[in-house]
Amino acid sequence: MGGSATAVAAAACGVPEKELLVQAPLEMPEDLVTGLDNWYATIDRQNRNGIGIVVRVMEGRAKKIEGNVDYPVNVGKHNAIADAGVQSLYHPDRISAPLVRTGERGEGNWEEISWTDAVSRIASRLEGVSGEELVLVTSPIGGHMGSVVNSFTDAFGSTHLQYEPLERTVLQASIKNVFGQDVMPDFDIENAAYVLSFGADFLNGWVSPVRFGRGYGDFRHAEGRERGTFTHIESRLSMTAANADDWIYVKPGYEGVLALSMAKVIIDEGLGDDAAVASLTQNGTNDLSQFDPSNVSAVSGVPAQRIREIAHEFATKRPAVAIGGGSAAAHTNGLFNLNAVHSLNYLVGNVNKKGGVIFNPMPPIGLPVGSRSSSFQQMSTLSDRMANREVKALFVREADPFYGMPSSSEVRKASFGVDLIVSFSGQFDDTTAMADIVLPEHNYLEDWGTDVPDPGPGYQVVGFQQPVVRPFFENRGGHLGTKNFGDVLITLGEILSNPLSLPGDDVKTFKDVVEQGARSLYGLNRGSVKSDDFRSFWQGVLQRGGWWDTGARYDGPSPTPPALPVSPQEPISGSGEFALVPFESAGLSDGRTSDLPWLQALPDPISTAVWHTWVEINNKKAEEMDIREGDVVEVTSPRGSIKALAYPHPGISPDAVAVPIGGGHLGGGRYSKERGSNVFSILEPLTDDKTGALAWGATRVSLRKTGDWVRLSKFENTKPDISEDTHRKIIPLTNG
Amino acid sequence: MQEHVQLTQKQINEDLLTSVLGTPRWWWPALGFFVLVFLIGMSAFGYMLNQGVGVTGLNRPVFWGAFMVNFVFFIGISHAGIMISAILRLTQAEWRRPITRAAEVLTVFSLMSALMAAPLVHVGRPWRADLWVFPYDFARGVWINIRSPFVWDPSAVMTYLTASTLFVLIALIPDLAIIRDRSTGLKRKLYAGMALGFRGTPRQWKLQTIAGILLSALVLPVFVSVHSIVSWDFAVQIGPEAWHSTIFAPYFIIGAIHSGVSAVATLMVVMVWAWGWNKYITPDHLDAIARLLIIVATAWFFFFFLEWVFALYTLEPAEMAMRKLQVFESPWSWLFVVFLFTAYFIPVPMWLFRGVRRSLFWMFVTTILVNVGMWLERFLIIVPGLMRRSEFIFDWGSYHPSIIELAMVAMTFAWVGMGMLVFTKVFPLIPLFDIKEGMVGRDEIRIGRRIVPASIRE
Amino acid sequence: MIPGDFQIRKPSRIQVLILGILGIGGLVGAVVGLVLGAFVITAWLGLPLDVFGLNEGPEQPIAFPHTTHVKSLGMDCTFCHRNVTVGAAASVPAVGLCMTCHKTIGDGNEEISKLRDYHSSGLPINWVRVHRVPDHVNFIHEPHIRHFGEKYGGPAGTCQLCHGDVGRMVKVKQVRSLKMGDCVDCHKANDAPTDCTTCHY
Amino acid sequence: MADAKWGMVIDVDKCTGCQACVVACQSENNVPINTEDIFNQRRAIEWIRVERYWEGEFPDVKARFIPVLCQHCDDAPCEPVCPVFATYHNNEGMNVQIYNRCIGTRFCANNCPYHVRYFNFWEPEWPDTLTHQLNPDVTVRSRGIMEKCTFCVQRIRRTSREADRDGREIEDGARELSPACVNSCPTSALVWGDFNNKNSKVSNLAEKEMSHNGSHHGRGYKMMENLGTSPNVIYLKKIDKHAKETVAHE
Repeated sequence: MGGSATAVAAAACGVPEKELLVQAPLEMPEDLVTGLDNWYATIDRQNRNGIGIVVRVMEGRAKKIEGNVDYPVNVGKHNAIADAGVQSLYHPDRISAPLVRTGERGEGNWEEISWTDAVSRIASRLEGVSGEELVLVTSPIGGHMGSVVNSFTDAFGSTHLQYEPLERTVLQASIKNVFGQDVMPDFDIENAAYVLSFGADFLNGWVSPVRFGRGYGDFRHAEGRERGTFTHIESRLSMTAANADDWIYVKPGYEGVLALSMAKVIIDEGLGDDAAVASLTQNGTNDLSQFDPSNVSAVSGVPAQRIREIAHEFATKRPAVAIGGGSAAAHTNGLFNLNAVHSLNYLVGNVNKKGGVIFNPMPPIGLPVGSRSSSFQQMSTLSDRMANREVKALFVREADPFYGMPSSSEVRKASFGVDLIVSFSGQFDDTTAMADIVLPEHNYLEDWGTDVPDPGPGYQVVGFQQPVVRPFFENRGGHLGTKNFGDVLITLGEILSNPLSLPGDDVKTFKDVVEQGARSLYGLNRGSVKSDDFRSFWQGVLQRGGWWDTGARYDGPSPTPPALPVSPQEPISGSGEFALVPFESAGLSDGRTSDLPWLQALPDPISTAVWHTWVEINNKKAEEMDIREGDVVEVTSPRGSIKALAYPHPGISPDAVAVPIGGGHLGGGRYSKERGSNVFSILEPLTDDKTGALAWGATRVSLRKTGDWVRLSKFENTKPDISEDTHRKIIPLTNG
Repeated sequence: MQEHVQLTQKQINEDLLTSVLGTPRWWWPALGFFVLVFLIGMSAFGYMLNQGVGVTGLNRPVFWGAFMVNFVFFIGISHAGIMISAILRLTQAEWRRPITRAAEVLTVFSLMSALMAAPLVHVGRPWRADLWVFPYDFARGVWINIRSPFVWDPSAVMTYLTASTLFVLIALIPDLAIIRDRSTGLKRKLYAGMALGFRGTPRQWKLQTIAGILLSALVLPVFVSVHSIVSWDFAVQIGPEAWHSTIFAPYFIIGAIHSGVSAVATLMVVMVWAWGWNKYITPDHLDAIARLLIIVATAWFFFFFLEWVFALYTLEPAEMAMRKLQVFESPWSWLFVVFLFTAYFIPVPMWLFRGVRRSLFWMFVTTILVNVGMWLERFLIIVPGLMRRSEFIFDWGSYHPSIIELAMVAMTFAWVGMGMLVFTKVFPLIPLFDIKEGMVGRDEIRIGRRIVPASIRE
Repeated sequence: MIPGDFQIRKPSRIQVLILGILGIGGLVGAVVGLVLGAFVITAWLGLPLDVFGLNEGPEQPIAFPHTTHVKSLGMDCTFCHRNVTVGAAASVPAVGLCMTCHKTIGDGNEEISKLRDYHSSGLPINWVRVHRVPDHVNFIHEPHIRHFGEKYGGPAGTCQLCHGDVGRMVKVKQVRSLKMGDCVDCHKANDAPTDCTTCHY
Repeated sequence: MADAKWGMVIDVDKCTGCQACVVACQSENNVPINTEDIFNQRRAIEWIRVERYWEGEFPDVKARFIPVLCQHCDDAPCEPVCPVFATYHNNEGMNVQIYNRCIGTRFCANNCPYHVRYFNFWEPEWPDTLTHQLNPDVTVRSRGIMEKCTFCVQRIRRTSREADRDGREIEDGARELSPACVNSCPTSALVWGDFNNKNSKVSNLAEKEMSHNGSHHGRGYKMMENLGTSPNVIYLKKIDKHAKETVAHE
């Protein structure tokens, strides 16, 4: 009686009923102590380049993600995207069970089925499908998942495309051309005295922002070194450009000639390494005269004097490093640009040296590297094959080509030529929405795996991913819920009596594959974790989040500098008043993290805009065109048009406009669905002529005011004035 | 200067008790209107309790808006009562007689409105506002922070409310006795209780008069302190530019008197129009109050001018940015113009004309204008100050009140109207005994060749 | 004053006296009433039902006899409430722990058969909470046990400081108000920090 | 920890504006999700925010970033104005906000020259599943009260309690003690520690960079020092090789 009275009284005071109960569980797990937290090490999969993280787990729930102090790539640091991983784990729109399409494709009518049912349906549909007709599209996969996928494609003879919208094909080709390397080298910013970057937004989204951010911190101020100098050359004032000592505007696509012009200055003034100069110019046979700064100045828009100054600084402040990538690579002459930029490194003699370009060794135990992306050319071939009904089955995992490919509506149309589309996504992204069967995979915090960072820190590293929490949908029972992607592939192989060749006899599941991998590492008997028996090695690896061997460095031959690419290539681009510069905003990456509310609400560093797709335009130009902030502007390319809200600011050239990537998802859950516009959809399918990579920076567009006005949500003040710290009370400056 | 209209005491009783003993036809509709507005405001308040302060237009950094404006405004209005009653009583201004009670009652109800505006609807968690207003928290052992002007506020306002309520009650006693003797039944019993056995004996009269004078003297410091303290709500702040000014206390007090006395003038006109008390509130009275208003308004304008001098003298960039915003940027610029004209440049020159001073209509219009202007003045101090264009230009923001907020603002006005109406139904709004005393004081007799007052004041 | 304005008799002396006494008495009465009311309200906020003598502790899904376990068997509190020396919550024991003994002990007892039912069905027992602090209070058992443990020789002696002599309670009930004033007084008496962020953050 | 005086040193020259601190803070401290509407209403809550100021016009344009959080002033303007002591200075040098005491007069927010106090205009809402992420060590603030940076006091409490329990010393800069933003910052622009500990990183930086007896020999400054708030957050000036030296307090 007293109890109920208390309950009534408490209910009246608004105490939720659950707080009046204490559940005594059946059995208490050993490590679950109420109110105590544990930090488990694993690998972040939200960023394109995996970093080591530790996850705070309390009472079986992941609470907070922080950088893993031991992990060599990020040394305890992380970024906003990694931090938001907990939201992807507990996202309200996660798919909790296998789904089968009931209505027409793309209609969005689904029915839950059991795993066994789903897998057998796929198996029956796959009968009679030849290996060629089965295509696997995934994000670039490294580590053991990569080897499982490889053995699956081997077993079936099917094609495997590793797709990401902002592919690194050009960068990898350039690294191969210039340095002869198969894996990405590490740019050793922290020890460099001078950094010269062409288009690589390395502090924000390019390759491995956390690793470069860490380096940048030391580059600016660290014990026992002078403050480094950093010059950034790009067509838009990106976050990285904003942090440079000098931002130099270059016309999109002319980074290569600019770099060659600098090379010419260095060579002419005799500032470069003699051996490298001889090799680069083929003993003087290569004629660089056309790259005289006065000529280049006219085409690139950079004053000749500035070119000489920068070349001079670059050559004299050593160690210096030149980085090329990002928008510099995103033109039809992308490879030429990057080759020219990376060749500069030879002139200052920093190749495979501290403070320069440090080569990475091949990963141990034959693991695949994690960032071999397929080119856009291959993807559009796939699209054509789909349209021609040459593809019978399409497996998609962690990739969203129907969102990220230019003219995605055509790709989506082409998908009607495919009999069976299976998506392994745990979230209704644009591609999953077109699937026939959805087999939701575990969130990365619930899953096993390994990762080979690319670029690595200069030595061999294998990161280990372990489930830090039990699968969230576990309570739905074994027949529903989520599963590991590798396990599904293994099961499929078994059912179709095409078993995958797994390393070892009693290796049955993906976890076993990972454990077997650890066994091989244990067999190497070197590196960060050493122990007498495998059990404690395994525990050590999981505790520290991975295995690495600081001694295992690149020991191949020093490359000879290739000849400078002296025949200049003009970037090809369409017509239109403005060059379109798509860019990664701080949170949304290439669109893969758009579904997380923290990242949607994360102010973009430059515009502080949130939740929208906006178009950055020069403030003077906007005034000319009578465009104010928040005006709905139609951005039209020959491939179509999108609407975006104008954001005029002074950090962009009057002949370019910039649009963030990540908006305009057709699926993806409540936080991203039909929010903003997809800039990929208006890109012209131009490619780099050597690598077939998408030239995503080569589209030209025109702007038109629609006359509508929508408030652009952003963190800075409401009026479109320019925020300026006039009295320097907020940010005082010093000249050092 | 006063005209001689001698009225018999019977006439006075009949005239002035009309509001209590009879009900004019407009009374119920008028009351209904105010109650309706009040109820709408209360439902808006209920909605706000349910949803949170988000339903207002407030934001970061404009954390204070219409509620605080209203609080300051009603504290300002409330200064009329003491100004008229205490100061004019002590200075023996004869023309105060018919308006003292109306002014005091206005004080009481506007103070209640002020309390409604600030601690009640202003705070984020009104249900915990007791921690602030009645902060005697034995259970937790945590007390109030006496360094905060927000702690001084309730004590000052409560003191003022107590004093003015006492004022009203003491002055009411003889009139209540009169009503008691003119009513029967339950009503008589109620009034008998309230009249506290007043029988008009000389001793009772003496006590009543002394109490009035004593209260007048004692309440004067409160009168000065209340609005000083309200001004310190702003003046102690270093955050918003242009608030931390030493001139604020006297500037606020004189501004309060300006708006308060204007409100009383408005009320006088309304009383004449509503009950036809033109024999009691004559053009002479309006003339007198308008002359007073000219002085008050000009004194206020001087302080307003001084505030600007202080700002322009230092030329602090942050403050100048805020001033620029206040004066040159839309919509503040035109609000500023409206404020200047309504609060000073229209009414004061008009009051210089005798015709305006003695006209019911024009006095009504000009005094209403003054209060529109004074409301805007507070708005222009609070909101642009908080927008803080100055240092953190990165996150300055604008503000406009939401409908819900305006409903609650209207509620506080309706409360005053409602209160006044109900009060007139229960009590006479013009003190009968005071008028009679005035009549007696006005009797003149001829002694020899000289005409002298018939009675000598105590 | 026109004649007849005030037509009331002068009250008699006795009337004045009665009125005076009534008035003063009423005032005093009101003050006393207010103070008493304040005390009752404070007490009610502290321990709602104790004021009316209704606090006998809530009915639990299994009538667990602390008397048997603590008083007769002399078990230590920390045997079941294990978390109390490490973390925030004292924690209730898992059903498995009970079953270590009750697999064999207590056949025929109705309550123990309930316990066994829970164990076999795999359902958790929903105990009714007796002591609860609001969400904005971070109460941690561990430092309290540590502090008083040093004083009173181990956790066993310290629990009753706040929870009363549970060993003698048939139904466990709350014996202290556990309101903020209660906490603060005790913190002051024991030289514990009284900074607000000790508990509120 | 009672003899500590917590404080932060922020190197503006290292801050890249990447916003990692913003999400780290929201994740650790149960900051409600800032929806589009909330941004439009200008009521977004970011205990630490990164401000961006422009300088110049294209092509000679600079965008400068600065993280702004509660400065935990020794003479905090917010503290004396709170009528109910919901905010006050504790003996660890922190300006603390007691949510359950707060009644929401918003006086403190007005008086904060740094605009770092945020008001809960609405009841915070999360979809059901996202509530699993909420940090149980931090109170979820209801509507109608102020909130602001706490220097992650919950971490200080938990770590010192567990250190006490296990009888160990806490090192300077221990990660489990440091605020979430400091741990996240990729460039280590944020350094946090105890100013009373003469060997701590922040003390060394303050010693090196702040002016002593009037001689200015470092980059250190306190934001809007002219207001006399004596913040416990030290900023290190941004280095711009083209800039003329400017002084923070005129």
